[in-house]
Order: sequence, then structure tokens, then C-alpha cells
Amino acid sequence: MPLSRLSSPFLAGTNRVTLQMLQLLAALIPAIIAIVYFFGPSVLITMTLAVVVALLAEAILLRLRNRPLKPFLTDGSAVVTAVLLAIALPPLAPWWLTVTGILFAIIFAKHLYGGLGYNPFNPAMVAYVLLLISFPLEMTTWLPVANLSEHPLDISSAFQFIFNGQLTSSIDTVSGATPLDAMKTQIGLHQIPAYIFQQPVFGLWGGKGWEWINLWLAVGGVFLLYRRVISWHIPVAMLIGLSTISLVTWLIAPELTGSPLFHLISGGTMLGAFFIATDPVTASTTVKGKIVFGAGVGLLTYIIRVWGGYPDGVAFAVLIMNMLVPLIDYYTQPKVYGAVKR
Amino acid sequence: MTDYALILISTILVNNIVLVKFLGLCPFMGVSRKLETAIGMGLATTFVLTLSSISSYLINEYLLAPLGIEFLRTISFIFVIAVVVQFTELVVHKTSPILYQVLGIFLPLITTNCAVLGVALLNVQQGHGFLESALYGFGAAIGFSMVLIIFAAMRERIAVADVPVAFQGAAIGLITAGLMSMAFMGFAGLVHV
Amino acid sequence: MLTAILAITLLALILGLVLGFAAIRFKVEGDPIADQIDKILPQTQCGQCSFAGCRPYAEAIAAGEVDINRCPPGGEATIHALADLLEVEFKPLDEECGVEKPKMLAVIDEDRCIGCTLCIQACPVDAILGAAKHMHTVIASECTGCELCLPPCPVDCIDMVETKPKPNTWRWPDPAHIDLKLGDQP
Amino acid sequence: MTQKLGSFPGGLKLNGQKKRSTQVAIRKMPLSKKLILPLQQHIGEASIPIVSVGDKVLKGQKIAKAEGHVSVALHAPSSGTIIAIDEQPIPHPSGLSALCISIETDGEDQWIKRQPIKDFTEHTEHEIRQLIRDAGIVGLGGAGFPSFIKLNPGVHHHVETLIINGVECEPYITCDDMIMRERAEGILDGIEIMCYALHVKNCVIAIEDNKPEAISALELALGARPHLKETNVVVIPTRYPTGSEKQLIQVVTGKQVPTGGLPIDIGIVSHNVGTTYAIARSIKHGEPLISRIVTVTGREVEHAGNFETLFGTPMHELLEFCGTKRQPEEPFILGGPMMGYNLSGDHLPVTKTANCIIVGVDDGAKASTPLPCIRCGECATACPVSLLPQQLYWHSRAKDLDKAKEYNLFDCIECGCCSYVCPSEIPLVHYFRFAKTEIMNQQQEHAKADIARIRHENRLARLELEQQEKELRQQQRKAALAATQAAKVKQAAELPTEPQTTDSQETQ
Repeated sequence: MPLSRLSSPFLAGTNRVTLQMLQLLAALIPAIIAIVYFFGPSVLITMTLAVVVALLAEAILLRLRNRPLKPFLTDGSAVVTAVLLAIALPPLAPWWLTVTGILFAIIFAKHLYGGLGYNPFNPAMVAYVLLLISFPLEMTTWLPVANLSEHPLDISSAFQFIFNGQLTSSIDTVSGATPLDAMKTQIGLHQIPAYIFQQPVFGLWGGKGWEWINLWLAVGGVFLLYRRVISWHIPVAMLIGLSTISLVTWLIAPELTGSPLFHLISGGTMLGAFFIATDPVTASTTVKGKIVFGAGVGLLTYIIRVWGGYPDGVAFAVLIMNMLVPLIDYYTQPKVYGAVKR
Repeated sequence: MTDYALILISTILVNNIVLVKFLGLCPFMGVSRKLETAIGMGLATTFVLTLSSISSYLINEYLLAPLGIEFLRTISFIFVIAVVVQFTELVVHKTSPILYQVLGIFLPLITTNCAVLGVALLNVQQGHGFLESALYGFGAAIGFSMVLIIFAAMRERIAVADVPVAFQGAAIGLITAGLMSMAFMGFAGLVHV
Repeated sequence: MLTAILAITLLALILGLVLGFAAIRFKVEGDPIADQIDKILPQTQCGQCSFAGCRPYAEAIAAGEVDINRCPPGGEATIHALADLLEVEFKPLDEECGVEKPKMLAVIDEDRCIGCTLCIQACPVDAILGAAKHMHTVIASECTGCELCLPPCPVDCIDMVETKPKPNTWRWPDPAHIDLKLGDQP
Repeated sequence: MTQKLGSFPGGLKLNGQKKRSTQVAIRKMPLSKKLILPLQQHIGEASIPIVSVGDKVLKGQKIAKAEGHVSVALHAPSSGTIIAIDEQPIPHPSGLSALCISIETDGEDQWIKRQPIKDFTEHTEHEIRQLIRDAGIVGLGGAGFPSFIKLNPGVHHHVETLIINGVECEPYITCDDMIMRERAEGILDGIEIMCYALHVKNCVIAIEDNKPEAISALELALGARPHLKETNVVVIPTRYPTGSEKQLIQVVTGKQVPTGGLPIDIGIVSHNVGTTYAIARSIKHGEPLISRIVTVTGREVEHAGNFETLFGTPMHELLEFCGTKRQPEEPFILGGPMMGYNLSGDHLPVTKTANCIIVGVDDGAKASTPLPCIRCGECATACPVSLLPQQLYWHSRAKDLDKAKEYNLFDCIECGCCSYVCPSEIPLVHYFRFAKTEIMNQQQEHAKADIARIRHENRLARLELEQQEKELRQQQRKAALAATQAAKVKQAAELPTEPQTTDSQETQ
């Protein structure tokens, strides 16, 4: 019976890249259901479109670089990138927006660097930032949750809207701001947060609908922690980083922005903390490095949200911290057994 | 006091000399192959940039303006920068010959580095006072060095990545720099200067 | 117009002074780079790089007159090390200087050696033992495999033998090459 | 007396697979026709043969003496005649050959005259160490380091604790377990001798909690020896690789051996239980180390178990004796499944460091194509030495060996935990072994190159000197010639009538 390894060890654990990616996708399901509940089934269409295009692009590129197709297609990293991007995009995003984003992610952000494991930037966030900068209008039009609950959107009209732009059903206004966006523009007009919260777009603590999505994402995140797919260092460091800086500024200048709780459960915080910042390929690998990385993402997210030009800073924060990863990894090496002095 | 801090933040993060204003790209690509040389180049450029932005302000304020010969501004700035760079080159050659050898052509090249001349001219254009132009020069240099060091660390890692042959070396470097500047656009609007 | 010229000449004067003073104050002697390069070269002193030995080749590289890929005994590893040190692009070995072969040792065939001491004079590292009209032999541990002793030998009794690895000098095979084909390994 | 136990980071919980080979007591492997004894069976210099082909030797007779300080002697495992001293394939990952002594046994198995020592306290520690060295005792835990060196505390070290390593944490291997169960008395004799040689009183016998029979056997034997009250059995939680010397020291004493240092630097000496027993046999019975317990196990082995095997016994005979269904040249593992290496040669001999042979690993890894590293850090969490295997892999793959050294490559104990947990199934340990041998080879090359440079410079200096001397001699000759010519011209001036042509002499 031939041995399966060239040299020891001849035993191996059961942990596999594909398994990790599948568990990550499973952890996303509750949040996807919440999104469909609040924003209609359009996200499902965007997701399938993204996944199909992602796999196609990956296959073509692997063929071009004559790499074996099967191991790389089934490792699920392209599918995860596609799903994460689809969730981050506005639900009724036109089809070409999703396609350009996912193509840019798979080709430029991943395969140009050598495919799985070599890309320094998180592909989903690179695509999100590209789209946010190039198509600001489409990226910031979100269906207001309020009037959606009166006359919900069915699958066919969503399909109609995504693929050729008009809306058959009776919803008149399509464009509406996200809670974060609304908060930022109102603050710009020197409203006080307490008053802003009465607006329909806001729910109990954060944005109506958004708070539930973030909570379900957090539940998915805890499942990942329990399954040891991700380690606790990055999410905990990010959430603590975000809440401390928002608590500090909230105490000093409450009129500047919403409460720390608002920031924790709005926009892409939970998605960023549990699913995006913890991408092992682009995040820091040392234990201390992960804490520095997480805290950095948290701080930058808050700074960009409150003082920056864009409503949600998670994507930018992750990319900026991805840039710093090689330096962080170099300066946070653990103390080796018997190291006399570090 | 706060507007000095604003100048610093704006030159380092918001309109970073390399990633937003796209100045000083040739040393940025040329010297970022290894981390140690990047740090060396960063220090040399900081020294040169701060010194030259101060001296260019002095010359503009006390030599060109009173005599009304502002049209000589560019030539005299280039002149001063060349002298400062030559001075730095001597210092570096003496203090660490290895850094001198490894920086090689890029040390004298700082003279033609558009960031250095750019900062000097921008100082005059925005009518900065003495301290402001010093801070502006220093901030731009820190911005340049910071991004250069981050980029060098990344390139050391990418150098070993399984990049397609057509893209190895400067090509993947430029793409990475492009993605970095996209990320830096997150800071846009951070400070209204 | 005059003031402009005057101003510029004044400026030139002051700055020229500053530079002159700095040039004297920071005088530099010696060339530490050549030693660094020499440390990397394999010291076979074989001359395949068209220089008399490793030191002259190192000095030529330090002066920038010659390329870093002219050393076949050093092979790829030396070129990579030189490229790293001097921050230049890695270039494959220059075919004209020779091709990289595994390390060889010179062995004298004792039946045919006539004791003419020509190879002793040719050996750059004095690795050949013997005297006129006496048997010659190569000190295996000192021979660098530069093959300079082959041409002068009148009876052509020296031949190059590949060194057989012993268990304690054996090296593990490079896994990067067998990475993707691991499935069908025994 | 439960001592407070330390612990080490990472490590794995593995399925021990021990039951398979502990059902039957230790059996004796019958004498085989031909014994092949490699001269290098230990760490250090190979021993030098002191017999020649054709000599008749008795069982236990020394056939090779130690060479240099780090080396031990080699003895004939059975009586017979030396039939060859030549290069034979030896059990080594390279599959290369090395100098071996081959003995054709005559079947009488006749012992040489032995000098057992009744009371070792009459001898000085130095004599005890010499006896152990002459008996050819090496660490039987797998490394094969000469034991007499680890029994010498040296001048400026005071030994606080002697640790007897009965942990045996690697799956499938049970030779230490069985020796503790059946030969506890011998082990305690060995402990007494070692405590005497090291001037140490506090001795700890470390055993994993998955070996209850061994624990009770040793505690029973200890009960009968009140004078060994400072010696106690410490039960260690089962976790791989607790048995590695540095990790065991961290668990038992909580201290860490400094990098590049030895356990003696922090006052600790550790020996394997098998070595302890062999030391007792060499002193109390005057028997040199000629055989050891080898575990033969695996899915293909019918009567798996532990066998007292003479060194030099060809492995395929041992495998046939245990009823292994194996085709010739089919690979098997020497050592454990985590740290051993695969061999396929049939006539490879059993040596002093062969603790286990496995044919058919049951829960072995499936053949697979490794994916690129996704830097998930699972390997760094599993590493008991807190290294960064993903960075070491990254630099070893890029052949950036200086960087790999910077990340403490040589502290890696090659335990295999990182390869085990890697989700991309990358053979990490193989990369580290490749990088280590590359670095060592590079260091040797640099050392040779430095010597070659010095010899070249000396030669140039010598040629320079000869050149100057030649010129000097030429000048002197020219000066002398000029002087003689001047004298002639003066003479000629006084006797104008006899002109002499002097140029012919010059060209001579």
C-alpha cells in the first residue's frame, strides 16, 4: 500500500480549505434570510449572478495559467468572495455593477497575484471600493425598508429591475439613503442625533432592518468562532476598537454622531468583523498581529464614517490594514521557546 | 495650533504626495524592492525634503520676492535642492556605505524627484509661512516614507508570490500601488483644507 | 535684469562654499563593497569569469564594469545573492562563461603521473602535493574543482570526479518541484 | 506527591493506536544468519573498526572503538566470523550506503568474559562514565546521542533534576511502555547509577496517563526501595509531542531550555527509560549494548508486538517473523508515523536508534495535491515551540534561507504538528528539513570558500615574494657584473695595449 506522503508526518487532521469555506457560507445563511426578509429577494439574484461569473472567471484564468482546475475551483474561495460582495452591494444593484465588481475582484485582486493565498488585498473589498468610487450613485441607492414592508417586492419584478432597469410594481421612489448615510447628511445639517432618530429609516437602535441583519451576522460569526473556522482575535479587537473610540467621542461630543451601539449594529460592521477582516489570506497571521489588525480596522472604520467622505468605512479600513499586514507580521513575532530575550 | 495638525494630517493621509497627488513615483517604484533600502530612502528623502522646503521658502521670501525676480523661482529651487541632495549624498556615503551603494542612482535622483520640487512650488502657491512650509515639507516627506515602507514590505511578500511571468516585477508593483491609492481614497474629505 | 544675474551668482557662491566644506569634512576611503561581494563568490579562483580570480571579479562588479552572472561554479545561488546585495535584477548565468555543474574534485591517475610539477604551479589554492620526479596527489578537502590543472598536464592523467554525497552531507530533495505531483508518490 | 505541572502551547491529541502491540509480552527475535552493523549508529563521529575480515568474534566483543569525544564503541551482537567491512545501504532517509561490519553468526551465541560490578559506588564517576561509553550506550529514544556525555554534569553545572522519559507520546510506538512494565527493577538500578554519576537526588520518572500498567509497575518497584525516596513517578496528560526533551522539561519543571543551549544549562538531565535499563545492564551485568526492544506494528502485521532484537538483524527477517503481508521493496515506516521516515530497502539492518517499524498506517493521510498556503495560522497555533511555520514555509519555498534562519528555523523539532493541522495539506516539515540541510550545506561551502581564499592569498603572497627575491638576486648579479666590468675597464685603462672582449661572459 503506497504511502501518501514523501516524508513524515504520515498522519493528517481533517481540516480542509473547502470545509472552512463551506462553514463560512453556512454561517452567512441566517443573515441572507434577514436581508431577503427586509430588502426582498433581489439579493439572491445578485448572489447567484456573482457566483456564476466568479466561477467562470476563475475557470478561464486557471486554464490560462494551465493550473489543475478541480482543486482550485472546489476550494470555494471564489464563491465566498462572490457571496460577500453580493451581500455588501445594494440589493437592487444593476447586473453590470455586480459583474464588473466580481470580475475585477477575481482577475485583478486575486489571480494577478497568483491566485488563492497570494493576494495581499481582500478581493471582495477591492471590488466594493472600486464600485463605490466609480459608480457612487448606484452604490448608494438602497430601497427604503419602510415602504417595502407595505408592498413587498416579488422575485419577478426584482429580476425585471436588475436586468433592465424599470420597476413594474407600484413602488415609486427607489432611491433612499442607508441609515449611516442619513445620519451623516443630517449631522452635516447640524441636526442633533436624538432628533434624527425619529426619521422612518431608523428602527429601535440602528437602521430599521439593518440592526437585524447585523445581529444575524453576529450569530453567524459566533457559529464560526465555535467551529474554530476563525480565531476570536480579529472580530473582538475590531468591535472593541470601534466601540471604545465611538464611546470616547460620544462622551466628548455627542452631537457628532450616533451612539456606539448604533455604530456596532449598522452598516457593514458585523459583516466586516466576522467575515471580511478575518479572511486568513489577507489578514495578519500572528496572534498579536491579529489584535493590532482588528483594532486598526475598527478605528479606521469609525474615523472614515464620522470624519471621512464616505458613509461606511469598513471596506476602506480593511484595505488599508491589508496594506500594513506585512509590516505587522514582521513586528509581532511571538516569543519562541527558550528565547533568551526577544 | 490645530491648523498645523490639519496640515500634517492632510499631507500625510488625505492628499498623500504619492498615492493621491502621484508625485515622486520613480523612486517609489525603484527603491521599494527591499524594506531596509526603503527605510534608508525614506530617511534620506525626509531629510532632503524638509531642508529644501525650508530653504526654498527662505530664498523665495528674502531673495526673489524683494528683488521682484519671481520668474527665477523654479531655477533657484532646483539649484537649492541639488545642493541639499549633494550634501545628503556625502553624508550618507560617509555614514553607511552599504546604504549608499544600495541606493545607488536613486540618491542623486532625489534632485529630480518631482515630489521635492512639487512641495517647494506648492508651498509658494499656497502662500505658506515659514513654519507652515516646513511642516508641509515634513508632512509630505513622512507621507512619502510611510507609503514607501508599507509598499516595500508588500513587495517583499509579492516578490515570492506565484505572479504570472508577464506581470512579475514592476507591473505587479504598479497594480499594487494603484490598489493602495484606491484604498487611500477612503481618507478623502477627512480634512477640509 | 542685472539684479537677477547678481542674485543667482550670489546664491551659487554661498552654496558652493557649503558644498566645498562638506566635501572635505565627509571624505571617504576604501571600498567595503568589494569585500562583501568577494565573501559571496565561491572562491574557486577558476577564472571562468575571465578574471584572474574571485577578488578581481569582485572589484570589477563593485566598480560596476561587469555583470553579476559570470560565475558558473557559484551558479544561480551566487547570482541571487549578488542581486540581493546590489539591488539589481537577477540575470540567468551567462552561457559564454560556462554552465553550472555539480561540484567536482580533481583526481590524479597515479599510474600515468610523471612528476612534472606543472599542475602544482597551476593550482590556484596549492591543493596538489608532490615534488619534481615524485608522485603527485590532490588534497581532496582543499580542491575547489576549478579544472585549471587539467590543461598544463602533459600526460593528461588528471580527471574530474563528481563528489558522492554521504549520509551526513545528504540534502533533502526540494519539495517545491514535487509539490503538485504529490498524489502519485509511492 | 503530585507536582504542579507546566504545559506547552499547541500540540495535538492523537489516537495512540497502542493497544495493537501491547497485548503480548516482549518476545525474543531468533538469531539471524547474517548481521550488518553500521559504524555510525549514533550522533557524532563514526566508530573505527578494530577487527579485520575473517576474525572470529564472541558475543559482546568490542569490534569498533570510539573516535573523538562524541562517539561510542560498537560490539558484536553474537559470536561468529567477520565476513566483510564495506559500504552497505543503511536505514537513512537518503537510502545511501555507509561503512558497515558484517558478521556471519555461528549459532553458538557464546558470550565473551564479562566483568559485572556488584557495587558501583566503589568506582569513581569518571570510571562509571568510561564503562558506559565502552559499553556503547546511546540514547534509545530515537536520537542516539552518546549517553556518557549526558552523565557528565561538567565543572560549573549543578544538576537539580534527573528526568527519566517514559512519555512515549508518538502513536503506534510501545517499546518504552513494555520495558517499563516488564523490567521496572532494571530501570531503578539504572536510576541509582545515574543519580550517583550526576550527584543528583531528585529524580522524576515521567509517564503519560495512557500507560496505567507501566505506572503501577514502577510505583510497585519504587515501594520496595526506600532509599530512592527522592525518586517519584509523575503522571503527565497525554498530548503529542510531550515526549520531546524540551517540551517534557517545560511540563515537568516549567522551565525552558535557552535556544542553542542544552538542558544541563538549567540544571536538568533527561534520559530515555530504555537507555536507563541499558546502563543498568552494562554496569550490573557487564553486558554491552547489543540489542534493543523494537515495536513492530501496523495494519499489515499479524502478530504485532515488541521484540528484543539484536542489532544488525535485517528488517525483512523481523517483519517475516511477525507475519507481515508485505511484498519486497514495499515502503514501510522506521520510527513513529509523525517523526519517522519511510524506507523500502529489504536488507536494511536494525540499528541502535530503530525504536519502531510500522507497515500500513491505519488512519494515514490520503494522497492529495497541496493547495497554496492561505496563512490561516493553524500551524502557528499547533507549534509547541511557538514558531511561525507559515512564515518559515514562505521563506523556505522562496529559498530565502537567511530569512528562514531569522525566524528560528533551527529551533524546529520537526514534530509534524504543523503539517498535521494544515488545511492545504502542505508538507511543511519537508520544506523545513530541505531548508535546514540547504543552510548546513551552504555553511560548509562558505567555510571551504574562506579556506580556499586564504590559501589563494597565501599563494599569491608567496609568488610575490619569490618574484621579489628573483629580482633582488638579478640586481645583485647585475651590480656584481657592473663592478667587475668597471674593475676591468680600470685595469684596461692602466694597460692600454691589451683590449679584451668581455661581452661573451655577460651573455653566459
